[in-house]
Amino acid sequence: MADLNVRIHNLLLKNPVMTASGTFGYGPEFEDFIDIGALGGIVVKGTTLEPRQGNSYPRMAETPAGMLNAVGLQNKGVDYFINSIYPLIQHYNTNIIVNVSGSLVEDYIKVCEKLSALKNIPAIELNISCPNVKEGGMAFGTSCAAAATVTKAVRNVWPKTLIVKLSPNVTNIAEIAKSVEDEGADAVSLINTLLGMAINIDTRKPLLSTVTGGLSGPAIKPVALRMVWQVAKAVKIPVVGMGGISNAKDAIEFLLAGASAIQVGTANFIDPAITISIIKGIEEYLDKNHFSSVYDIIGKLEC
Amino acid sequence: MADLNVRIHNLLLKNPVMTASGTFGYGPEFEDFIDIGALGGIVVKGTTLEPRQGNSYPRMAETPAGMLNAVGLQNKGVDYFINSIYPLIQHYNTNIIVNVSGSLVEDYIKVCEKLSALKNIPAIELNISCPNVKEGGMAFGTSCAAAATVTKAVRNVWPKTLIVKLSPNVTNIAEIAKSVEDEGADAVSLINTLLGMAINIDTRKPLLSTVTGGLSGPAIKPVALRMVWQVAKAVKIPVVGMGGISNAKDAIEFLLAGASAIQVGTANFIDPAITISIIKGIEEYLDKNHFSSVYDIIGKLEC
Amino acid sequence: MKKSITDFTVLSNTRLSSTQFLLELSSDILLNDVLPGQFVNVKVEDSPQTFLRRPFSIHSVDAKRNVLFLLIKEMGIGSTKLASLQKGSNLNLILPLGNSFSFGNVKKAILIGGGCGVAPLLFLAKKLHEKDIHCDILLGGRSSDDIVEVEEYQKYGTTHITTEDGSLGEKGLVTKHSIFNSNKGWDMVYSCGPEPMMKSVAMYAKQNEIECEVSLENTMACGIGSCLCCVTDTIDGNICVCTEGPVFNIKRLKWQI
Amino acid sequence: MKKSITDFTVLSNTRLSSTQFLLELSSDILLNDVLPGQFVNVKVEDSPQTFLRRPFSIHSVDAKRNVLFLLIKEMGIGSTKLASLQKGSNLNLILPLGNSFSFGNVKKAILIGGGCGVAPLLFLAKKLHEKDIHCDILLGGRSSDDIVEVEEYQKYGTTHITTEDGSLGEKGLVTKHSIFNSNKGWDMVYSCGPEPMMKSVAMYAKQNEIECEVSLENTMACGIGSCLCCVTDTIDGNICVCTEGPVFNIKRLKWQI
Ligand SMILES: Cc1cc2nc3c(=O)[nH]c(=O)nc-3n(C[C@H](O)[C@H](O)[C@H](O)COP(=O)(O)OP(=O)(O)OC[C@H]3O[C@@H](n4cnc5c(N)ncnc54)[C@H](O)[C@@H]3O)c2cc1C
Ligand SMILES: Cc1cc2nc3c(=O)[nH]c(=O)nc-3n(C[C@H](O)[C@H](O)[C@H](O)COP(=O)(O)OP(=O)(O)OC[C@H]3O[C@@H](n4cnc5c(N)ncnc54)[C@H](O)[C@@H]3O)c2cc1C
Ligand SMILES: Cc1cc2nc3c(=O)[nH]c(=O)nc-3n(C[C@H](O)[C@H](O)[C@H](O)COP(=O)(O)O)c2cc1C
Ligand SMILES: Cc1cc2nc3c(=O)[nH]c(=O)nc-3n(C[C@H](O)[C@H](O)[C@H](O)COP(=O)(O)O)c2cc1C
Ligand code: FES
Ligand code: FES
Repeated sequence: MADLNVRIHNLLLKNPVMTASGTFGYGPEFEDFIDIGALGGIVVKGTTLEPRQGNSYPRMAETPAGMLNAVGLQNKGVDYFINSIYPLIQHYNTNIIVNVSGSLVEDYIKVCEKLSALKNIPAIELNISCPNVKEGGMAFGTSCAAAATVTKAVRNVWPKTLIVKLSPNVTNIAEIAKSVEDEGADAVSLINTLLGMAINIDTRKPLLSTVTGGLSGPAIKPVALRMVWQVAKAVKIPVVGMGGISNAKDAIEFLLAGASAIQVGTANFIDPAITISIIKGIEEYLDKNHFSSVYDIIGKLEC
Repeated sequence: MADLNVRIHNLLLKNPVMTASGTFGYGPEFEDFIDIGALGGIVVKGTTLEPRQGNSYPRMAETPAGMLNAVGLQNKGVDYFINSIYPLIQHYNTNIIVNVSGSLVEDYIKVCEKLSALKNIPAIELNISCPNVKEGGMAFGTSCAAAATVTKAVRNVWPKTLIVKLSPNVTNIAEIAKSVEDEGADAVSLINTLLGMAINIDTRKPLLSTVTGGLSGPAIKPVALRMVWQVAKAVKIPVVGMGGISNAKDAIEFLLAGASAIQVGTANFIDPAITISIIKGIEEYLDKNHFSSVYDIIGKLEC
Repeated sequence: MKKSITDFTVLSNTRLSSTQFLLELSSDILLNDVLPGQFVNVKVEDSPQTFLRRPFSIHSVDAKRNVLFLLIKEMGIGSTKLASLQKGSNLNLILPLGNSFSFGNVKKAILIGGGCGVAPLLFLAKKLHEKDIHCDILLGGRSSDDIVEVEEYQKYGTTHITTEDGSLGEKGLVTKHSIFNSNKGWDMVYSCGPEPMMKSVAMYAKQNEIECEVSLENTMACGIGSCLCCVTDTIDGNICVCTEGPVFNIKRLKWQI
Repeated sequence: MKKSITDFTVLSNTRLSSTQFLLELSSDILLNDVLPGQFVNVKVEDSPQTFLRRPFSIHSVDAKRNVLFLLIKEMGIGSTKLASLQKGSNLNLILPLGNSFSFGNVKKAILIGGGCGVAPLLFLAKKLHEKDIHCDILLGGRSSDDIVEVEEYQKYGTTHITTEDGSLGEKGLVTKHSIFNSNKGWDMVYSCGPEPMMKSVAMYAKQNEIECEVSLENTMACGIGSCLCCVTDTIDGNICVCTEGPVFNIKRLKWQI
């Protein structure tokens, strides 16, 4: 049986399959369906300094092979996470990664300072790419300078593994990746959602309260895979790939393109046990093709 | 019965439905299926100064609700178009628009100069957004300065209607649209394909000979619609919308978002008569909702 | 009851009206602990335009036969696809989801359903009946075509009907039914149906100081509380309809009534 | 013959081997002018992962009954979906597409098919037979399971079989069949099947200075010459397999043989 362990900086994952922020709650939502401990890691919901109510309903629209969301970082804030959520999940036999979101650099810093006290949070994923909040969010992820600034600021206060999550809504994602690598990011994860929109032609109104929202699911997979490939060629730090991954085949494509680990997002909604099937499928693929380790396929695309 | 006429600068269209470049050949390919004269316009294949062989096979990969292509502007050059194609199609009772592509500004200029002699070519669509050619192509479409330069140069030699076709692979498409508007573009059309990729996990090779290619079809519709909405708000010139339009509902969404006309691309491959159904569907929608003209819905999204 | 992703077999698919049909489903998992008001999230197979699952209320459970019923109205692509399911075919469900109607201290209740919103009320009526809670059941629709399974409801309570066109029962909106002319001493109103209808029901309940629970049908992506797409605005802020609902006491909602 | 988008009815769907099945299809349009080597582009309904149409050769036409046959091998999602088509169901085809095999001056031909590549050869054999052109037919496969409809071919020519595992006919690759030991005076070789097989057939034809036509199966998006996705490299540059092919004289291809 092939060795599925991968390493993202100091983070050791028992397999390369994690869950994507905002699609897996905090974990308990999935306990009836899977053994959370079987996952390489879970990335919890976007967490901000203050509680946020998110956007108004409707926040979701189905699209061809995908969906738009406009949740807008609804969460009860970092203090609530620390006091009420963390105690419930800290025992998980997997890596718990907090997705840190914000509108101001100071907010990111404060959240990270608070989280650094938690023993069982070995890494954060810095979300500089949320398309669903008015100020900040994606803005940080669409210019090299802004991405560098927030990465640098967070690096100063966060000694553990720092993953920066990139926005796909840019001309040159590899450049952004390089600028956060230069400021000390230990890894990058991509892609967040593509900015999209849908209209109800009967009411002549947008389907989302916010007009535009984030597109996720299989529809975006080709774009995500291309970006992961471009970024993996451009940086030396590990890349965590995501975007539309719905089965083991998809996951393997991302690994071949250069991702050291992958995250599963929207697919959890359709099959809450999909992550387990994906782990099994990767293992079977490696065995069938006589690879002894998942590293035998990471970045091994021939082109 | 509602009035379907729309105007794109000096171009009068009997209805807002055109075909997208590279997906409708030159027209004759569809004569067995539809009356070409029923369309608002057709945009013929990307035409370059010199003949181009395009990229090697394989050039196509199916993806969730979409496809990737890497045709790479295969065409026999502008002279062949003028001498051998134009005579066959000039009688069409519709607007024939030539999609002009190139790698150098001088090439664009020369192609336009040659085309300007053709009486029945009332407009060109300047393709500054092809993702499938090595130099030039998309590069022009991903920076405001380059987009402005090529638009300005072509404007000098092309007095008839000038539509500039934008690339979606950018951080801020509205800015690019404004910069071509400033240089005299009479309209913008969008979106061209999103840059994507797919991998065959058995051979561990890319599915396209060029590794990456252009993603089209329903998968990209939410992104295209969002960009059309953003651009329509930003510019005063008409916007031609496209990207994944597969039925009348989709087309109406683009009109509501601000497109004065739309183009149908990939959907032609699945149903070569789809354009006619779309025209009928728009008409039915207008009648059902008691609109007397398609202008009653163009840009009339309530948000 | 633990949630699960379970393949059910279609035992029967019965057309009840021009737009409604009844699916009878069975599987291995025990349905004893399913509560009225809970729902399932259905995977629509072979449907290129149906990406996400589709939520449907549990219409009824036959605990003896361990069989589950869904009452579905053809609204779009997914539900129309389900309408063509053949006996013996497979249907993948995530269940049971959501909270349930509460009936701890209820003595006399009225159940008001409109259109396909009646779906969860049959199961509720059955449970109330089991607990010897007397209930009036008021079914409304646009026309007689919308009113289905009246005999079923009659088993569990006094059943009244209104239709907007008067083709069955009284003519008019449910909230104008003559049953409201005299106070029947209800201490609970349960309602499910189109939002405008539920709002007028809620208004009636509020004015008459009767407890009122409504079942919401917000669009959902996951159904299990992990996406936060299905929120409704409450006095506690935006909360998920799929986990803290679909049943809400109207006091908790921020409805302008 | 004018191309059209036509709904056909499935008259029968017959399983021929573990992976192959035969669809018998009928519609209103007249099939008299369909040519051997042409193909159809099929819309696979109810298949979420099949976005584009799927091309299949015209396996045969029964002109009298105006019926069309497709011989299909289960390769992936689309073809597997088609395998489950029931009698009476609907199938949307664009047809007829592509060029055809040429047989103007042919006197004696050999038809060599491998795997499901045999599909267009039955129709070709039939046409050659109608024109009194004598033909040898050589069918190859990995095992006997791949070899189907032998009796059909026998109606139109002398039929020979090879399988790689020897489970039917001679053992080995088609190009090693004993029929090639003596020169049978063929003035045309037609071939369809996996590319490596067609290449060895082409090599044989070239060495023996026999005309040779092969039918290619490049992946296609439109099938009507409008997307330029299906090109093959020829002495005239990249040209579309769907319009200038699928049948090519090997002289035109740039195969390294
Ligand atoms: C908790 C819950 C319980 C439900 N119980 C039932 C039930 O028992 N029986 C039943 O028939 N339906 C029920 N519904 C509604 C049902 O989920 C939708 O009708 C169904 O998802 C429509 O899917 P579709 O693919 O047929 O329609 P689509 O093609 O997706 O949509 C068709 C039309 O219906 C509208 N629509 C889609 N979903 C909803 C929704 N949730 N609410 C209002 N409008 C919608 C769309 O905007 C569109 O106009 C319930 C919904 C929820 C959230
Ligand atoms: C002109 C033409 C005529 C054809 N005639 C026949 C025929 O008569 N009978 C028949 O069974 N098949 C024929 N084919 C091949 C047939 O089109 C494919 O097998 C089919 O499209 C596969 O679809 P799928 O959804 O089942 O497989 P997918 O799920 O799309 O793919 C499954 C696997 O098959 C491979 N594949 C897909 N398409 C092709 C292709 N065109 N060539 C080689 N490999 C492919 C994929 O790479 C993948 O590995 C023909 C193809 C062409 C172009
Ligand atoms: C409902 C929803 C909520 C999300 N919330 C967050 C979030 O809070 N923080 C974040 O970084 N990404 C968020 N995302 C983006 C996902 O983590 C992921 O990057 C994206 O959905 C692409 O992956 P997928 O196609 O597998 O879903 C969210 C996505 C969805 C669908
Ligand atoms: C096979 C193919 C070839 C294309 N060739 C061109 C081209 O030559 N010039 C161009 O401007 N756009 C070209 N496009 C892009 C389309 O015109 C259109 O912008 C894009 O496909 C999005 O629309 P759709 O989703 O409706 O296909 C091509 C698209 C496809 C699929
Ligand atoms: S539907 Fe996902 S949280 Fe309710
Ligand atoms: S498949 Fe489109 S040109 Fe051949």
